[in-house]
Amino acid sequence: MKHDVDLSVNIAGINMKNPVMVASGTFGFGREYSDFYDINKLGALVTKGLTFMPKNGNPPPRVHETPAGMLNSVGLENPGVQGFIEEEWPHLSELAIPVIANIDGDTVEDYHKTAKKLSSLEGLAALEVNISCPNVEKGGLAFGQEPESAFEVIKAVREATRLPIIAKLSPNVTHIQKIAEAAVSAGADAISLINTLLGMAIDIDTQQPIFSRKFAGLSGPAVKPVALRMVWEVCEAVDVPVIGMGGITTWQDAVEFILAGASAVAIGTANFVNPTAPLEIIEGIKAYLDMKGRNLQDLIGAARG
Amino acid sequence: MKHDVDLSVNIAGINMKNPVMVASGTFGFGREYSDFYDINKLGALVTKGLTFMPKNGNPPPRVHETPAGMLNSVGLENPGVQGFIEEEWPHLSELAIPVIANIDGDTVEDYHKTAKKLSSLEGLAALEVNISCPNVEKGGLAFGQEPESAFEVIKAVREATRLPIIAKLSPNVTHIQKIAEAAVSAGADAISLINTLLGMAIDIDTQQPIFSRKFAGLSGPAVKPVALRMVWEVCEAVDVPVIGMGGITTWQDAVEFILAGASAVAIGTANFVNPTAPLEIIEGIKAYLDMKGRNLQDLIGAARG
Amino acid sequence: MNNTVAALADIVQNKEIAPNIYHMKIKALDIAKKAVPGQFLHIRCGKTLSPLLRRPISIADTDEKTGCVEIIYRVVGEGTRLLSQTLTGHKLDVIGPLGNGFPLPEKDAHCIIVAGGIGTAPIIYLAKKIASEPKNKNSVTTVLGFTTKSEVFGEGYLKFPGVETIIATDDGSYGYKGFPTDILERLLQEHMGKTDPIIYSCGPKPMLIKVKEIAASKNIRAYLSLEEHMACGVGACLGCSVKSSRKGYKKVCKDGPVFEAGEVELC
Amino acid sequence: MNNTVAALADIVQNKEIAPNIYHMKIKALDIAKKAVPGQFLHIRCGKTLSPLLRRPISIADTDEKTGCVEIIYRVVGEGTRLLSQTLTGHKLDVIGPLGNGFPLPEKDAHCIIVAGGIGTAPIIYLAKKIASEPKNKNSVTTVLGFTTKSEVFGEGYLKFPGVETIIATDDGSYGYKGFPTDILERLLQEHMGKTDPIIYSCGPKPMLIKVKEIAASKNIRAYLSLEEHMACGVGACLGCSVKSSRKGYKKVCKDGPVFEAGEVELC
Ligand SMILES: Cc1cc2nc3c(=O)[nH]c(=O)nc-3n(C[C@H](O)[C@H](O)[C@H](O)COP(=O)(O)OP(=O)(O)OC[C@H]3O[C@@H](n4cnc5c(N)ncnc54)[C@H](O)[C@@H]3O)c2cc1C
Ligand SMILES: Cc1cc2nc3c(=O)[nH]c(=O)nc-3n(C[C@H](O)[C@H](O)[C@H](O)COP(=O)(O)OP(=O)(O)OC[C@H]3O[C@@H](n4cnc5c(N)ncnc54)[C@H](O)[C@@H]3O)c2cc1C
Ligand SMILES: Cc1cc2nc3c(=O)[nH]c(=O)nc-3n(C[C@H](O)[C@H](O)[C@H](O)COP(=O)(O)O)c2cc1C
Ligand SMILES: Cc1cc2nc3c(=O)[nH]c(=O)nc-3n(C[C@H](O)[C@H](O)[C@H](O)COP(=O)(O)O)c2cc1C
Ligand code: FES
Ligand code: FES
Repeated sequence: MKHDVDLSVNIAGINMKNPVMVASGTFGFGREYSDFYDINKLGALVTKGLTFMPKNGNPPPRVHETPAGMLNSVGLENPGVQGFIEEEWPHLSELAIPVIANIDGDTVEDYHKTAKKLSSLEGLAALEVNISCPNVEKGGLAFGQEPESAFEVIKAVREATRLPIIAKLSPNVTHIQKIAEAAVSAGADAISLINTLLGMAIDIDTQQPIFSRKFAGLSGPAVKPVALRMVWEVCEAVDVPVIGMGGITTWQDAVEFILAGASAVAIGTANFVNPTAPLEIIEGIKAYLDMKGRNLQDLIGAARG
Repeated sequence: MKHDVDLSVNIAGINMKNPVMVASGTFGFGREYSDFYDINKLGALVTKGLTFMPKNGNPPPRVHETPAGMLNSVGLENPGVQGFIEEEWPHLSELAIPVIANIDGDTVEDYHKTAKKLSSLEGLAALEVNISCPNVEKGGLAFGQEPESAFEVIKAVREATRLPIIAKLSPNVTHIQKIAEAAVSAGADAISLINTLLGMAIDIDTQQPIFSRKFAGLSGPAVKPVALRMVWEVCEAVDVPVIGMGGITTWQDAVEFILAGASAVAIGTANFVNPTAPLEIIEGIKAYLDMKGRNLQDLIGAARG
Repeated sequence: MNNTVAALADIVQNKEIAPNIYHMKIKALDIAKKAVPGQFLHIRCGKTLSPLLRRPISIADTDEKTGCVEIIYRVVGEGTRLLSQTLTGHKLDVIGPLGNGFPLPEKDAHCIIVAGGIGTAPIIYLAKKIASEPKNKNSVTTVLGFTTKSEVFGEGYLKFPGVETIIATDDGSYGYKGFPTDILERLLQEHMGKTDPIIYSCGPKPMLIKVKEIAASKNIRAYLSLEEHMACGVGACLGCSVKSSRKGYKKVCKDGPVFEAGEVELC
Repeated sequence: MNNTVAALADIVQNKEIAPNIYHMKIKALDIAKKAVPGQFLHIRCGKTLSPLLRRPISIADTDEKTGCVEIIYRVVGEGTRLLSQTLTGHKLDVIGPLGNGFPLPEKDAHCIIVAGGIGTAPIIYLAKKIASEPKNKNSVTTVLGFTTKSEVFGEGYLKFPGVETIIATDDGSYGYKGFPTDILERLLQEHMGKTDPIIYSCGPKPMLIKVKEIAASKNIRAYLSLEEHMACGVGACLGCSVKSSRKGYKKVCKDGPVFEAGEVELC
């Protein structure tokens, strides 16, 4: 029962030939993994988080391994939106796949300015608005932790751009549905989740926290069950497409997220473990659909009964 | 520099000869692990969660493995408080270590009644009030998710008993400190955390959620970084002793929790992996303190600077 | 009380006896001495935190003299894959023997043992034990079902005096064509009126359901060995429940894995 | 662009050469052809999800003819423990060569290479490369420091023409007593005024700090190989930062692991 599997999906106007993107902050600006494969095979690429002004990020150490996961405290090191436009956009704009800029800010105004500036880039596919980064002093996490502030940030970005807006949510909340609803009502065209869970580690030799900022973001396979639950919850609450991520390492993981209702998935930490993970996941989803004689669209939310 | 390490700790009047207890629901009523060692070596034992009326629990499957963790949906199967008193208390009351009853309820009234009934047991060391179980229809999780309901439950238990009260918190919240503060202001003598993180898993063959109740509780090493962070946060917010748990598998993990501020730790999922884990953890903490020439009291919160 | 042992046992054999089916022998005298057929080991298949939980595997034989305990397992996932790669000479972290066992016939009986696929493993131990019981004069017929010829194993292990073995394959590529339960029905027909039959069974759930149905319809005692995902394996976590026919749930690890067919609801 | 390779390489040797120090050889022709001294491999030490991340290990030698790439590693934690248990004949999941390398001397120079402990690994490759460069007439002195005699390794690997090796142990149980940086200072004293010296160094941070200090005070070029915890190893995650002497951070995996001493702040 061979058939030509249709893997394509359109998320808020972003046309993807397959549902597998790479997660912000785990794929730099797309240069590094080109050594391993043709990154035009991805469904879409999401950049490292951008802020209006350049950011140095946090002092080392910035990463720490945990059981089936890792903590990071990169602190949004990035060249700023101007630096991005000069140094990174030229090569990114030549890719054949949608490129999505992930943006962040210390203030609502920052988000607005960054969004505005990026909107001038011809060919940029969308903005992913990170209201959930746990590794910066101001803003970041706080914005994504209450419906009101989530609303405010997304509204400010909405006013700055006509690009599709993907609101990226923090999992460190009691009611993820309320945050998702607020983001959508402020104008988000899609939701992505989860960002990292807030965690920490202590060095028992020095008896001090490992990270200078004490808390850091947990990602990787360890968080998958939590991410999947939150994707399920958000798909229940909002009508916009959802991009699922958090610990996706195999095609089976990706299929779980799609069955839960995600229209696409993003691969983060798994890139570090297996540089060709996104390709293997695309192939795996394809073979699975082939076996079931279905297309991607049939799979989205199929476990919701 | 050999010295006699003092491992003892007193938590809200509960005298423990060492800071290692076993976590509710992972040690039954203390019969099963006696095959492997003398459980009188533990710091304290916490029973499976008790409700006023007996509970059958959820249909199978009830457990599912995840990366470095597990999901459970036991659903508080227990003989009810009367059944406990008749069947389990007789042998538990003969133990030489503090026994703590973990209690749960669908309503505030349930908690009150269960607490009252248990208070009549001579020798019971304390009540651990589970306001965080994600596996039951009503109450459970909801109580621990808002400061107001957490306050209400603990207050009702406070009015029912003179026993020390340990409030067991849910990690599925935005602001764990607020819940801890509410519990303490309602009369909790200590805080324990974390209960399980809400997660889920989907069977990609049947395309259905694994668990009949869809969501289940995530525990084990995977959650350790989150648990440690929350213990740190709660120790910052309240002055009562904190019992840390969540993924503790080795003595090094336990030391991290104590350095973060926990006065004691509880071993849960690790019992399933290594039945003698609690003993090895006691020995490890002892050797560590021995090496450092310190006592347990010196270690508590030492990473807080 | 010390019925269950935690042991770091020496692996003395770990060989593939059929595609993806391994036969492992470990030295664990304490377990060998205590075990009865139907009980299982709870095995730490890896050394790291993933996979995390132990895996339940039935005891397929024991030898009190050499102190050996044997298991036969099929590679189906990561745990059993790691187990299959574990080398002779290394140690295996096991706890056991766990659970109850198959109640042996109290008086002369005709024991019909029905196994499907890897369910054959505990059946080897059971058949041997019943057949070697000197007091009673039991006859034992084992009926082993497999999907196809290449999957067949266990026949060689069952060559004891007093044990007759019948093999069935779904596709008829070896032995009888059909399900082992078809053969069970025929055997019961033949034996009706002679010594009391007792049925023992271990295998996939649909097979057990059928066995239960047959036993109930003919009013014959049947013991079924069930599987359920487990965490602790010792009765502490309440993770391995199976619906009781009366009320609530039973624990497969502690109340089972062997149940009298009428005790539990399968489905 | 294809500078970095992902390979499932055959392990052809994995043997303990000193207590807890292993010397592994793998077949990875593409890596052997491209590598330069100072680069590293990023290795998946286990096959399960724990430990999750790859481990960075320096290339200790290559052989373009046999296609072999060699590493020397110390067992310090779970990843390296698993690596040490990996068997010859099995596959190793590696990516590499990663990072920059040690810049080789452009003209005749006296190269003093200072290594501490396991920092000796990449130094073997470097010394061999410099000494075998036919165009220049470099002289190479390697100074290896270890805590005590039983820890010493690498001397045998450094027996090439043109390479002189000096060993120091902290406790004087083998070779000179003292730190390798003590010897560095003496060598610089002796060589002053002759050919330009260049210092290369790899080892524990306190040693590198001292090397940097000595080089700065005498105004000598020095290249240091740094370590930092890594996730991606390829420059994508910004996890392996080291403070730049100018502004912001550098990535050890991509901008390094070798830095000119003045480029980075150590502490
Ligand atoms: C009492 C008992 C006795 C058993 N005896 C044998 C035996 O003798 N030989 C044999 O090959 N198998 C036996 N099994 C089944 C065996 O436990 C599973 O095949 C094994 O756990 C699969 O682990 P895995 O990591 O390879 O597979 P995975 O599917 O990756 O395992 C994932 C999780 O599911 C659990 N799981 C998966 N399948 C089963 C199953 N059928 N039963 C229980 N848990 C499961 C695992 O324990 C693990 O926690 C027995 C099961 C039980 C309950
Ligand atoms: C560029 C580079 C080259 C290296 N070359 C060698 C070599 O040739 N031989 C050798 O023995 N060691 C080398 N190391 C150190 C080696 O990477 C660590 O010893 C190893 O990662 C420890 O892993 P583990 O799981 O055994 O220890 P664990 O302490 O359990 O590791 C836990 C985590 O910390 C990280 N980590 C621990 N120590 C280090 C360290 N020193 N540097 C970077 N990350 C660390 C691990 O990668 C892992 O993510 C090198 C490190 C770097 C950065
Ligand atoms: C090193 C690292 C850096 C990250 N940087 C960003 C970032 O800049 N912006 C953002 O929105 N998310 C960032 N994330 C979060 C990931 O995009 C993703 O949401 C998260 O890691 C969960 O997915 P995973 O478990 O597959 O990694 C980062 C994650 C990691 C591990
Ligand atoms: C199978 C299982 C059953 C549990 N039952 C209870 C319970 O009845 N009451 C309760 O307060 N916590 C219960 N818990 C939560 C544990 O006590 C503990 O808080 C949690 O598992 C985190 O610790 P761990 O990661 O060490 O297991 C249960 C956990 C598991 C795994
Ligand atoms: S597996 Fe824990 S009670 Fe059976
Ligand atoms: S380890 Fe990822 S940038 Fe260096």
